[in-house]
Amino acid sequence: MSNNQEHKGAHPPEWFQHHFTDAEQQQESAKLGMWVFLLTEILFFGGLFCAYAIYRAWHPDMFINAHTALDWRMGGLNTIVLIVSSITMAMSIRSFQLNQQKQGVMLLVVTLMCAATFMVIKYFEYSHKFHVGQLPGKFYTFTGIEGTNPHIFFSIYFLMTGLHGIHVLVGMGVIIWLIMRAKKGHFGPAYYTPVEVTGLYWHLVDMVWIFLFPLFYLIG
Amino acid sequence: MSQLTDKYSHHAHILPLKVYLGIGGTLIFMTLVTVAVAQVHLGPFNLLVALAIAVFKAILVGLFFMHLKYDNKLFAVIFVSSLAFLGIFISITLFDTLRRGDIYQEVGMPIKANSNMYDSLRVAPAHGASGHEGATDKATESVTSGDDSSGAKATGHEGTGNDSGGAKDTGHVATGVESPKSGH
Amino acid sequence: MDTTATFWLPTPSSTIAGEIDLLFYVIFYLTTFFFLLIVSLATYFTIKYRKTAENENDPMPFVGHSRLLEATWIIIPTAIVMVLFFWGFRGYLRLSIVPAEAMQVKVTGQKWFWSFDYPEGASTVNEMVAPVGRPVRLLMSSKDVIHAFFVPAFRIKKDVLPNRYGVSWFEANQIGVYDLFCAEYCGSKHSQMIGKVRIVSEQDYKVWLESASDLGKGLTPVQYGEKLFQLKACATCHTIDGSSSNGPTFQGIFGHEVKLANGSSVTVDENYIRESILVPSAKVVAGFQPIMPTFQGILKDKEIDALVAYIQSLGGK
Amino acid sequence: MSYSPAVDDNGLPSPNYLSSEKGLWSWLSTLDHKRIGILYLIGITIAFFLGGVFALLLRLELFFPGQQLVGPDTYNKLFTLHGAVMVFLFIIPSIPAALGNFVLPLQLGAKDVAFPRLNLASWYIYVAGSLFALYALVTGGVDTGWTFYTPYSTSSNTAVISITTGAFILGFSSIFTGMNFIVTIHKLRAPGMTWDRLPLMVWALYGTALIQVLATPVLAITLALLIMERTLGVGIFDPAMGGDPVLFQHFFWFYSHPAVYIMILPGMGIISELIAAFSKREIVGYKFVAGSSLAIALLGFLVWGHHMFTSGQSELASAIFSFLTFFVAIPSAIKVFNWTATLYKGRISLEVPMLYALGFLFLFAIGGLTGLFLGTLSVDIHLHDTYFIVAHFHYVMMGGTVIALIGGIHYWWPKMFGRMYSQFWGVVGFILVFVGFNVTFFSQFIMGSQGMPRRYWDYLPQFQRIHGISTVGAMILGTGLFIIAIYLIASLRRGTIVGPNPWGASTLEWETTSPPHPHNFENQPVVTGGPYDFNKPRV
Repeated sequence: MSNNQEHKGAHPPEWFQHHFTDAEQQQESAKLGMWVFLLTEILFFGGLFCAYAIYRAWHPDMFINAHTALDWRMGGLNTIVLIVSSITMAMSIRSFQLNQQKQGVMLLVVTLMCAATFMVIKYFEYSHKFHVGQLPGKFYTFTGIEGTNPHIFFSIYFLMTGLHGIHVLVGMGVIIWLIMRAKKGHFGPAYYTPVEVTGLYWHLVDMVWIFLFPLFYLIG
Repeated sequence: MSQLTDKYSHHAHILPLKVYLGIGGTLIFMTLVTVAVAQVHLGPFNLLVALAIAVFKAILVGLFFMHLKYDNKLFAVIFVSSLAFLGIFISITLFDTLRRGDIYQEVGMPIKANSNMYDSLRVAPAHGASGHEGATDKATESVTSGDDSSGAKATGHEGTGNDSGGAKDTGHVATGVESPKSGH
Repeated sequence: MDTTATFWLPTPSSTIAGEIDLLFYVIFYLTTFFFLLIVSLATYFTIKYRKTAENENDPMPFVGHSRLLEATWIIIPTAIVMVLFFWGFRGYLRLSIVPAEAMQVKVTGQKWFWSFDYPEGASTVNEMVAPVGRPVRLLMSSKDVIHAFFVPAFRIKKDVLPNRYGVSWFEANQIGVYDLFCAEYCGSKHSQMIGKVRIVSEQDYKVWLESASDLGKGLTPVQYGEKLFQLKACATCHTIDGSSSNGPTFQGIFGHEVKLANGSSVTVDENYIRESILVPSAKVVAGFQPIMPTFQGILKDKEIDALVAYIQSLGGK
Repeated sequence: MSYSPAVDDNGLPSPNYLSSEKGLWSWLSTLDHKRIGILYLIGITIAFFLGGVFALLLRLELFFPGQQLVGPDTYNKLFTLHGAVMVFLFIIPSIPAALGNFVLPLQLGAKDVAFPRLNLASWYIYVAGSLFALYALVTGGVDTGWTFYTPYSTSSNTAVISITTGAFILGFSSIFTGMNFIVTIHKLRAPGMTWDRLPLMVWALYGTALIQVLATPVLAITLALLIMERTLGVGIFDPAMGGDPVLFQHFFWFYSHPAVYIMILPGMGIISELIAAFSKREIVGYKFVAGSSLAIALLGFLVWGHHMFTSGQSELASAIFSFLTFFVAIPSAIKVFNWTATLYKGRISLEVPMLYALGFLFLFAIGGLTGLFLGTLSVDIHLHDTYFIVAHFHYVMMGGTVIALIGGIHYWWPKMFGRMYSQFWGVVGFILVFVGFNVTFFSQFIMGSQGMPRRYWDYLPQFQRIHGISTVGAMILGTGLFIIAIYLIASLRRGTIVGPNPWGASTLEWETTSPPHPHNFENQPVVTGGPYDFNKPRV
């Protein structure tokens, strides 16, 4: 591989960093780096999943009672919105690989719209809960749920969906940055690493929600 | 540049559009399935089924959207090991939290089940329906022990030394510092 | 006290201490052996194979690997540590499981004193009294943060958790007075949260229990209050000589007006003292932190009256 | 290999990474892993000084019972800050981020780490986190102990939120370093640098990086939850809100136990390098030593509950944790035996770094072996939360990691700056540190097993003599460290200039000039032999 490039010699492309021996090494490094980062993300969320597991095991009845305060229709809709955004994200990478920049940008925009829709739905869910006092921890004032310490359910709910929501917002920021770069023609079949690693991140955010949805909205 | 392109097209696995749409369709379908199953009451199996479907969906996302099926196997190793360590964390912690009462039952659960804030909050009509007038009512405390007499201890003027079976008593060992209001 | 104490461990004074000490010394000699082995080998090699002017330019000899040697230093440590695990686990179970015939004392830790409640009605602060040769079950909980009940002479230690019970036990086999430490960091006066465990003969214990169950017997309220002032650890934070500590001094305050942290003021009368004992954070005197624990459930009415009488006796209007 | 004979005004090879660019901004904006390593070295030195001053104040206060210098509240803040600064600001970034950053790409034959910008970002994050910790210090300090146990930390009215925010931020610095190292080791090895030719330092850093990325996120979420507990009362850790304080300890130690291996593993890596270089022998059982680094890293995740034997966790959990804990003893024993065996038929030169390596062997043996007392359930009940623990972890952390760090600094110093320090003062410094350390901490084993609890501002009179001895030891130790700092700094200007390989060591970093070329190697090295092959040419 490297010989190949050395023959070409002269000017490496703008995105190429000098300390790598070839472009493939650079791309593979970036992907490996992102995977290691995703590993840290999984353990970061993992702490909250652990808290969830323990409190659900301690207070199974309270969890069942408290989950009725959540609307599975909204959660389900959000699941579908996020899955669609994942599809368009994956398709966008494919477009850049096939040198279809316009289509790639379009698909990124759709991904961004889906993410925004997700946040809007989340906003309606949150504002309803704020309104009736289903707030985390000591701000909890709702009185309609039986069982031991229902405020803990809402603490964990807000922490997990809140942390997830922050990840969606960060992802939206990165996608906006990608769209701007893509419009300038930075990405093509030779170099689309930023889109690809953002895609990995975005799919993980989707994956986390795939678990959050049944764990909070579908407790039976 | 064209040579670079050749190099990449060789290594990048470009999946046909059908795969992405098919996987996406399956994911949406499985979302509907998990919602439908949740409406049926299966007891503890609800959780298992819901988790099994979620795991299946996550595997699809990982294999196809995240290209684990085609990419360097190292990535899959990283992904699986992160789940393994998470599993260690959760399962060993559960070995503690679920087994504390192994030798002595009274050690296994909190003395006062509900947190202090429920002393002043009207909670769930089922417990001690009326009489939630002031902070002195401690009926909510007796959720675990079922010892209603502890409610009377709220004023704190009774002796405390005469109950040898301390585990039964819920009134006076509660975290006193954080609940200065009770009793007045 | 130092007659049977060794260089490493304090005098073993409970039935379980002997077993734990034995294991301690087994590990001690084992580790000493391995330590000396490593250090003497390293020293010997360092001296023997030092670089000198003569050997400086010799080619390095080839030293092969010895699978046998490597296997040895994997298998032997593994075997040793497994023995240690099972031995230690057995001792741990003995420490965890209380003999059925044990008497029970309820232990409460709070910032920064210990209180002990006996089923017969006696109640002490910072001094636990127990008979020799009888197992004592300790049912422990905390009122604020985590403390730990640690009696080195008995080789027992257990964290005392808020809103949870913890169980520990001991059976003392020697009469004497032993230090009781709080071993889990708990704030300002963590290092002053030191109590005593007084082990007495069965007979003395009976006598003590009877008198301790009715402390105020034959005392005037002021005398009783003075006794309680020491016993209930008020003296940890309040003085009677006018100097300031964690809390206001009691000298000459009765009947006076004091400024409160919230700006208002209040007269120190019987009601205010009672409220301050039961709900310390309600009216905090200006210049002090609201750190006093509540004595609700610890002091009886009669005892509060006695304390009020005692404070009144310290001067004031 | 031949090098360009060009030298700069100071007589050092030119170009080199120190003089190729000038000015403060060239340092603050550098992407060069070597310069970032130096920046980290400056950061951890300041932190070590600060934490060391706290430690000396603590020891002075404990010289006699009762109040000597400070009251109990100040004392509590001092030991909290001593712990927090030493752990989060000093020891965790010390070897990986400072020395590791410098030597890892050199040892691999790489031009830089995989993500140089991320590397610089991690240093800035380190600085930002340190500023938060400093902010906590100037706004009245923190009195919770570095472990932040709930409910004390949820009810304390000191600057808990600032310092936990600081530790949270520092966690990301550590994660980024770990990510960078993993990718660098996987992807940026020189041609011929196969996995079984990696220097043992690289293996140790690899194990460390794995722990950094696996464990640190759990600390981050734990601290975030603690902050939430204080601000929102979420009720997960605080018993007053229905939470469980023991759960906090699980969360905390799931990070902080593996973190102990973040601290010690790279130290072990340095010792492997030193023993090989100064015995002129291949490390006996290379594969065992490399594998034991990974084994320690992975086992480290299974044993966190041995910090909680008295905490009220279930007896079953205690048994599991104790059982697993003993297995950590085995890879540690393998390393110690293999190092000792490496000395056999070596050609040992007692240069200053080698003194530290032998000192490490001595001190780590004590630190590791006393771990057996603490892993044993019934004995730990007596020793837990006493000075025995304090002595044990100082023997591992200070006697192990810090001694290895100082040894590593002495070993790579000529590589970093092209100059040698005074050998005489080097020996004096070592003797003072070694003697002072043992006097300070061995005495603490004795008072601990006698029943002296830790974190005590005051103590009973029976412990006075031994506390006094410990304090005197701390003064000797402090003097030794001070001398080391002085002669190292002095050598930057006055030290004799050395060639590329003053020790006759065998790993790749010694093949380039001292100080190294800005791009590490003038020509891409190609590796042909194992890391400790002293008889064959290898590049």
